[in-house]
Amino acid sequence: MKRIAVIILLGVLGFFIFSGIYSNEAFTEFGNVDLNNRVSNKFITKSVTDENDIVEFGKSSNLETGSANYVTSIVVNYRSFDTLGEVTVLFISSLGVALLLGTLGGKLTHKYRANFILRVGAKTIFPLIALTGIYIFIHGHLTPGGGFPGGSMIASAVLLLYLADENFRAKMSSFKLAESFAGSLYVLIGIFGLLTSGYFLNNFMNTGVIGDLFSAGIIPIVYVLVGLKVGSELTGIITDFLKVEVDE
Amino acid sequence: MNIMNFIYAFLLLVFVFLFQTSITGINRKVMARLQRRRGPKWYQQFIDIFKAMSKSSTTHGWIFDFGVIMALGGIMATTILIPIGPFKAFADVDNIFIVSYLLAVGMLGMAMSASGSGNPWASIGVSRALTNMLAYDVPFMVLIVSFIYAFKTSSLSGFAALQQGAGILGWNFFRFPLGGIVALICLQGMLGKKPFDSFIAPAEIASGPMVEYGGRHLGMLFLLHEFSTFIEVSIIVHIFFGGGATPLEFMVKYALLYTFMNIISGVFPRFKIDQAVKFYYKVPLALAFIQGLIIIFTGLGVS
Amino acid sequence: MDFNALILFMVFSAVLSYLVSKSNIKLGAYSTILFSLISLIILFLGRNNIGNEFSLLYMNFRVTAIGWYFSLIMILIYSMTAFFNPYWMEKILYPSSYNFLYLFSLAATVGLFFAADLITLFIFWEVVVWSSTFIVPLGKSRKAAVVYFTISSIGSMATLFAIMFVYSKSGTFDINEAFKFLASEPLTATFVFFTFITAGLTKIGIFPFHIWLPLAHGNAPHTFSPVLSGGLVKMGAFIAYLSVGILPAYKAFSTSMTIMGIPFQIYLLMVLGAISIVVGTLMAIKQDDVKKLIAYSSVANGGYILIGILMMDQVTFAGSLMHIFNHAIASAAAFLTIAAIAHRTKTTKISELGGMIHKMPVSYVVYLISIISLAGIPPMGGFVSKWLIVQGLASKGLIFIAFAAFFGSIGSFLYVFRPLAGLFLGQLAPKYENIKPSTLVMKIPMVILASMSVFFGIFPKYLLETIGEIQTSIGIDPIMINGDTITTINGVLNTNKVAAIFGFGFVISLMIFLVLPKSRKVGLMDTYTSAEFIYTPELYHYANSFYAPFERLYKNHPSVEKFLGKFAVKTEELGILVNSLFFSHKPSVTVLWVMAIATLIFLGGVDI
Amino acid sequence: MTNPVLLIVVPLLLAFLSVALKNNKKQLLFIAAVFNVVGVFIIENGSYVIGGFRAPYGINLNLDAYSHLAVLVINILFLLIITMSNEKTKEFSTVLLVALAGLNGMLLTGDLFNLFVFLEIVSITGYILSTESKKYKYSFNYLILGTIGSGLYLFGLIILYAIFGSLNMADISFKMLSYDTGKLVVPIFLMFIGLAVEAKLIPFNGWVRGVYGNANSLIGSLFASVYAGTILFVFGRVFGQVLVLSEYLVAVFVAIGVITLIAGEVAAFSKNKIREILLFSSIAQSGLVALLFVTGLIFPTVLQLLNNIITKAVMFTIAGKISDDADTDEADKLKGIFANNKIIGVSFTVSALSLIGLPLFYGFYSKINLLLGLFSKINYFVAAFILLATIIEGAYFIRLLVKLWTPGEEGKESNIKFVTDRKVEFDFNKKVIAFMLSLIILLAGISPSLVKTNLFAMNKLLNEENPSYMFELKGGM
Amino acid sequence: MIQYVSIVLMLIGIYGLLIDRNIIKIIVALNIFEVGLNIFIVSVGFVSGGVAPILTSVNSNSALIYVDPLPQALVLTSIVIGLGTTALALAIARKMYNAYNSLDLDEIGGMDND
Repeated sequence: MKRIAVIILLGVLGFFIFSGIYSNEAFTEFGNVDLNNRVSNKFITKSVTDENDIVEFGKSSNLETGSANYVTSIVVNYRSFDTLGEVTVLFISSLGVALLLGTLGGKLTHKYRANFILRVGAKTIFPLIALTGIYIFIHGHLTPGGGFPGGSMIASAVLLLYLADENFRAKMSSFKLAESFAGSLYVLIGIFGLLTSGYFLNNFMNTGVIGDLFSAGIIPIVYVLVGLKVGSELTGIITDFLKVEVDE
Repeated sequence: MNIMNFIYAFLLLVFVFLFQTSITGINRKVMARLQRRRGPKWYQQFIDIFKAMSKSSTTHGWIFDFGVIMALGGIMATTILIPIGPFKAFADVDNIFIVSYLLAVGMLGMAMSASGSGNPWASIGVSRALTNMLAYDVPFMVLIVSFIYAFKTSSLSGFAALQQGAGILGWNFFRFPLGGIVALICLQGMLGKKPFDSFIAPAEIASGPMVEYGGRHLGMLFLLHEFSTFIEVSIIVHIFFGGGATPLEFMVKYALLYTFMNIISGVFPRFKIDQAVKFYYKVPLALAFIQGLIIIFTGLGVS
Repeated sequence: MDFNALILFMVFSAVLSYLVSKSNIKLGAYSTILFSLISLIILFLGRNNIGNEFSLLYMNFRVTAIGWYFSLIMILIYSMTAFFNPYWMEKILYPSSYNFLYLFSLAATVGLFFAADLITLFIFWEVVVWSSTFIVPLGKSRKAAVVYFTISSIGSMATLFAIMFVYSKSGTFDINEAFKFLASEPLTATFVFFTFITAGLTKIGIFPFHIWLPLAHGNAPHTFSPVLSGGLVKMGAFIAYLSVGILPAYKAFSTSMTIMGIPFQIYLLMVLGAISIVVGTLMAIKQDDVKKLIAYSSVANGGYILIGILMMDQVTFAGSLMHIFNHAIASAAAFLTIAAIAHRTKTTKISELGGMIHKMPVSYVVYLISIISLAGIPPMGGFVSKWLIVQGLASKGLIFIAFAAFFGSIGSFLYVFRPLAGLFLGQLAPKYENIKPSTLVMKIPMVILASMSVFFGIFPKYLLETIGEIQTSIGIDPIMINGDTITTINGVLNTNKVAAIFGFGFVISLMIFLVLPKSRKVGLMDTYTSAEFIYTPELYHYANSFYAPFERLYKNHPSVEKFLGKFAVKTEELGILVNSLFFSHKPSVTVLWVMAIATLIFLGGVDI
Repeated sequence: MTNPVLLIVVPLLLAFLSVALKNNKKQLLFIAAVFNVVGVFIIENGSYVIGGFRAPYGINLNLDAYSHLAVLVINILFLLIITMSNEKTKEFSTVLLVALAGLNGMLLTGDLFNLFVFLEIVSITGYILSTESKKYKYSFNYLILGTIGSGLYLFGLIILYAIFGSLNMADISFKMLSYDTGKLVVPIFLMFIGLAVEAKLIPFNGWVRGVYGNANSLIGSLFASVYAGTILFVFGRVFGQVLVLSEYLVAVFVAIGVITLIAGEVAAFSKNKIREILLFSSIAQSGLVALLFVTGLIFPTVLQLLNNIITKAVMFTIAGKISDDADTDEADKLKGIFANNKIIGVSFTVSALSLIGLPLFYGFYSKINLLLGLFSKINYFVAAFILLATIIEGAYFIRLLVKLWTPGEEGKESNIKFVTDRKVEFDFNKKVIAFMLSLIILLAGISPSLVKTNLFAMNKLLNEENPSYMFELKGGM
Repeated sequence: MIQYVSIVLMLIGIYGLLIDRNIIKIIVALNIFEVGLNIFIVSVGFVSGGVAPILTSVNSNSALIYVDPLPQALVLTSIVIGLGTTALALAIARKMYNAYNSLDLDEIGGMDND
C-alpha cells in the first residue's frame, strides 16, 4: 500500500517535473542545443580573453588555454577552481573515512586463499595498470581522461594487490605525504599565478602548440598532481575500509 | 462651617437618638401585637440601652474598644449628614455617596471590634454581614446611579426637593414603581430584618457579631444600631418618598415606613446567606437594571 | 537640574549600587534607598522642567505634566519600598543584581514617562518588563516570571505592531505627531487603538490579561511586590492615557456608534475594565494568601483606573489620575505591611497567622489605613478618587459600568476585611508569641505612606490642582476645585467638612466611651464558647475560607488561567507534533516531505 | 594582499599541509583562522576572476558590501568559536580548515556551480563533524538528506544552465530580468530545496534535531552560528539577489518561512533540553531570515542574521559545554547552574534577550529594522507572525533562563540550596569570549549607530535601498 | 529519450530512499539518483551530430560542431563529489552497524530512544 502511494506521488511529481521542464520553450530539446547561446561557445574557440575565430589542432599556438581536450581545458583552466574544490571534496571524504574507520586496528581476513595465478598475476599486472593510469593523467590535455580517471586507476591497482594478498598493506604514511604534497602544490601553483599575474590559478606558462605533449601550460602539471592526489586518497579510502574492529 | 454647625449636629444626634429609640420601642410593641403578645413598654428600649451602659464589662484589647468607638463615631458622623426635612446640620454634605461610604466606616469599625474579640463566632457573623452588604447594596446603587443621571443631583435633599409639590404621585416610589420595590427590598437588607437577617441569626450562631459584647460596649452598639437604622430608612424616605417639606412630615413618613418594614419582617422566614445573595442578584438587580434602562433610555417618569 | 541628568544619574546609580553591593550587600541595599530618594527630590524640585525636550543617544524625551506626575508616583513607591531592601539582602539569591535591577527598572520607568517618541516609549517599556522579570523569580515562583513575561510580551508586541503601523502611515515616531492622521480615519484608528492599548491592558491587568498579577505580585520577593503593584502597574495606565489622550480616540470615533455618548470601541474596553473589577473582586475575596489578595485587588482597582482614563473627561479622568496615586501608595503600603509581617513570621497565608495586631500594632494601623483607602472609605484618599469616578459614571448614566464599580467597591469591604480579621485580629498563635515588632527603618515608609493616604483624603486639593494642570495641558476642562470643595455636575464634596464631621462623631463617641464605666481586660481565649473548653488558639481562629457560603456560589467559575494553561499545553502538543512530523532519524521521512511539498508547489506553479 | 581568494586557498593549503604536519594541526588551524580574520580587513571590494578568464566564462569571486560583511562576520565568529572550544579542535583540525575554506568559498563565489562545489565541501565537513557525537544514525540521516538536497540543487541548476547557457550568478540574474520567471518554478524550487535542507527550513530539515541536539560545544556552535550563518547568507544571495522570483514563488517561500518560524518556535516551546530549545530556535530564526530575504529586505535581514548567529555562537557553546560536563542538558536537571557561573550566565542571558529582541540589546535594533522594512512593504501579516513568534520565543527563553538562574521549588523562595549538584567548569577562553560577545551585543544595542556607521559594509547595505546584485557584478564580466 | 530516462532514474532513486529501510540499500538508491542526475547533466549538453569535444588530428578544427563540453566538465565534478559522499556514507554505515548491530533503520530505533 505504502509503495503504491509512493509510486503515485512520485508519478505525479515526475509528471510535473516533466511538464515543468519541457513546457518551457527556452529549455532546448535534447540534441537541439545551440552553443551560441551558451558560454561554452567561447570555450570551443578558446576566445575568452583573446578573440580567436578558429582553433586548429597542431597549428594554433599560445592560446589562452592550450589543451586539445576541451573538457580538460574547462576542468583545469576555465573552471579550475571547481576542480580544486573537487579535489578538496575527495580529500575531505577520505579524511572523514579515516577519522571514522582509521582508528580500527584489525585486519580484514579473506574468506578464500588467493591462488597462485591471482597472486602472481596481480603483481605482474600492477605496474601495467599503474603505468596506464600515469599515462592517462599525463595525457589529460590531449586525450579523454585526466587526473581523476588516472588516479582511480592507480587506486584500483592497489585494490588489486589487496585482493590478491591479505597480508598486503599499503604504506599509508607515504600516500599521505604524497597527498599532502600534491594538494599543497596545486594550491601553491595557484598562488604563484596570483603573485605573477594577479589571478589565482592563472596559466602562467607558455601554452605551446595545441596537440603537443608539452603544451597547455600548467594543465599537465595540475593533472599530474590531481592524479597523484586522487590515487593516494582513493587508496587511503580503500585501506581504511579494509580495517575491521578488533574484538575485545 | 463654624461652631454653630457642630452645636446643631450635636442637637441632631440627640434628637435622632430620642426619636429613633422611641420608634423602636413602639415597633417592639407593634411586633408583639402582631404576634399576639403584650409586648414591652414603648420606652423599654431606652431602659435597655442605659442599663447596658451602666453595667460592668470585659474588653479583649485595645482594638476591641477602638473598634466600638470608631463604629459609633462613624455612624454618628453619618447621621449628622442626614437632613431631617429641610433641616441640615451642615450644608452640601448629604451626598448619597458620602453617606453610604461613611456608613461603611461604622460597619468596618464594628466588624473590626468583633473580630478583635478573638471569638470565631463573631468573625463568622461579620463575614455574613459583609456578604449581605455586597448583596443588597449593589442593586440599590445601580438604581441610585440612574436617578443621579436623570435628576442631575446626588444629594439627599436634592432628591427630596425634586419630588415635593406634586402630591403623593410625585414621589419617586410611585413614579418609578420598579425602583421603589427594589429600594424597599434593599432597605430590608440594610436594616438586617427578615428575610435577610441571617448575619445576626440569633438562633443559629451563638449571637452573631455581637457575641462578645456586654456593658458599655453593648450599650454603644445599641446606640449604633439605632443611628444606623435611622440613616438607612432616611435615605429611602428622602429618595423615594419625597423627604419632608417640614421636619414633621419627614418624621411621619419615616415612622410609617419603618413600621411597615418591621411588619413585613414579622411575617417572613429567613434566607440562608448564599440564598440571600442569589436572590438579590436575581430579582432586585434585574429590576434595578430594567428601571435604570427605562430611566436612561425612555425618561419615563423623570419629568 | 535637567532631567537628562536625572535619567543618567538613575542609570548610573543602578550600576553604582551594583558595585557597592558587590563589596557590601547591606551597604548596597541602603544605597538603593539613598539613590531613589535623591531621584525623588530631584524630580520633585525639577517641576519647572515641564515642557523641556532633550535626547540621550537615539532616544528623545519630553517632560510633560502627566509624565512628571507618573514619575513622581513611581519614584515615590520605589524609594519607600527601598527601605525594606536591607532586610532582604541575605534572603535574596542575587542581592547585587537585585539592587541593580531595582534601580535600573526605576530609571526605565522614568524614561518611559518622559518619552517623546514611540520607539523610546517602547524601549523603556520593554526594559522595565525584562528587568522586573528577572526579579520576580527570586521570590516564590518561577512560573510567575514566565507568565508575567509572556503576558507582557503579548501586550508589548501588539503595541509594537501598532507603533510600526502608525509609523508606516504617518512617517514619524513622535508621540504627538504620529497619531494625528488617525483623526480622520476611524477604521484605522480603531485598529491602532486596540493594538496600541494592549500593552497597557496587560500591564494594568485588565481581564483577560489579569492572570499574571496574582502570580507575579503574589510570589515576587516581598520587597518587590509593592513596586509591582503600586508602581509598575501604573505604566499601563500611562499607555491607556496615550491611547485616548494623544491618539485622538474620541475625535476619530466621532462617527462610530455610541453607547451613552461613548464610542463603542471605548465602551468595549470600559466593559473589559468593568469585568476586571468584578473578576478581581470575586477572586480577591477567596484568596488565602494576602499578597495574592492584594494583587487581585490591584486587578479590580486597575479596572477603575482604566475606566476613568478612558472617559477622558473633566471628572472621571481626574478621579482616575488621583486614584492612580492613591492606589499606588495604599497598595504599596499594604504590601509593605505584609512584607513586614513576613519578615518576622515567614508566611503570608492568612490561615497560618492571626492576632498580629498584638505584636505589630504599627503595621496594623498602616494596613488599616491603606485598605480603607483601597476600599474607598472616607476620610482616606481613595474615597475622593472613587467618589469622582462614580460621579463621572453616574453623570453619563453608564449603569452597567457603575454596577461593576459598586460591586467592586462593596466587594472590597469583603476582601480587605479578610486579612484584617484573619491575619491581624483573632487569636494569636503561640508560635508567634515571641516575635518582635517591625524595625524602625521599616516603619518609616509605612508611616509615611499611610499618612499620605490620610493627608490626601482630607486635603485632596494639593493633588487635584496638579491634576487640573495636567487636564489643562492636554486640553480638557480641569477639575473644579475651590479650597477643598470639589464640584462636579451632580454634587459637591468638601473633604475638610467630611473629615471634620467624622472627627466630631469620633470625639463624641470617644467621650461616651470614656464616661461609661471602665471595663476589665481579659485574654483572647477568655470568650464565650458555648460551654466548650478550648485550649488551642490556632483552632479557635476563624480564618479558613472566610466567606465560605459566598465562595461556594462561584466556585465553578470559568477561569482564564485554566484556559491559558490549556492553551500552553496545546502549544506544547503542537510542538511535539512538529517534532514527530518533521524530525526523525530516517531520511525517508524528510525526503517524503520534500517530494510532497515539491509536488504540491509544482501543482500550483507549473503550466501544464 | 587584496585578493579575497586567499581567504579560501590559504586555509586549504594549510589543510593539505596539516596532513603532513600532524603534530601542529591545531596551530595551523589557529593560524588560518587568524590569517582570515586579518585578511577580511585588508581585502578590497570588487570582482576577482580565477585563472584570468573573465566572467561569465571563468569563475569569479564577488566581494561586494554583502559578501564582505558576511566573510567578516563568519571568519571572526569562526576564530572566536575555535578559541572558545580550543580543547576540542585537535581531532578535527584538518576538517575545520577545509570547512573554513569552504565557508569562505560559499560566501565569495560568483558562480552557481562553484557554489555547489563549496556547498558540498562544507556539507561533508558537516557530516564528519556531526559524527563526533557517535550518534551515527543522525549523521547518516544528515548525509543522505544533504546529498539529496544538493543533488536537487544541481538538478535545478542544470535546468537553468540549459535555459540560460550560463552558470554565472550575475549573468543568469541579468538574463532572468527579461524572462518570464513564472516558467522557472521547477528549477528554482529544486534549487531552493537544496539550500533549504542546509538552511534548516521546515519541512526539509529532518536532520537538524539529531545533529544539533547531540553536538558538543565546538560543533554545536559552529553549526548553529558559522554554518547556519553562511548558508543563510548564501540563501540571501541566491534567492534575494540573484534569482528573479515570480510572485508565486515568493508567496511559496514566504509561506515556508512563516511555517518554519512558527513551527520552530512552537517546537522549541515544547522542549526542555537546552540544546533542543536552541536548535528549534535556530530553525525558527532561519525561517525568519529566509522569508525576509525572499521578501527583498537586505539590510534588516542581515542585521537579524547577525543577531542570530552571534547569540547562537555564545549560547550553543555554553549549552554544549554544560552537556559535555554535566552529562545532561535538560533544564530541569540543571536548575541554578548559572549561580556558580555568573559570567557565563550573564553572557547566556544577554544573548537570549538579544535573540528575543529586547531593547538595550542588539536584537532590538534588528527587530525594529526588520519590522520597518516589512511595514514599508505592506507586509502586515508577516510582521504579525513575527511578533507572534517573538511572544513564544520570549516565553521559552525566559522559562529557560529562570530555570537556569533561580533554582527553587514552587512556593518556596529561590535559594542557593536548590542549585543542582552537577558541576560545570568553564575555562578562561569561554568566559572571556562569551563575555566579550555579550558586551558587544550590549554596546551595539545601546548605540546602534556603531553598527550602522562604523561597520563599513553595513553602511553600504543601508544606503542601497534595493541593492541590485547584477549591476555591481557587471564589472567582472 | 535518454533525458527522460535520466529523470525516471532519479525518481527511482528517490523511490528507493522512500521505501528502503536498509542503510546500504539507501546508499545504493542515492547512487541511482546521482547516476540519473549525471546522465541528465550530460544530456543537456548533447548536440545532434556533434563530435566529442577533443581536438584531434581528425577533428582538428574548432569550427566543427562539438557537443557542449561544459556539462561534461560539470559531470566530472559531480561524479567525484558523489564518490566522496558515498565513501563517507559507507564508512558511517559501517560505524552504524558496529554501534547498533543492524543495518535496518527501523530496528536501530527512533529519535527519543537514545
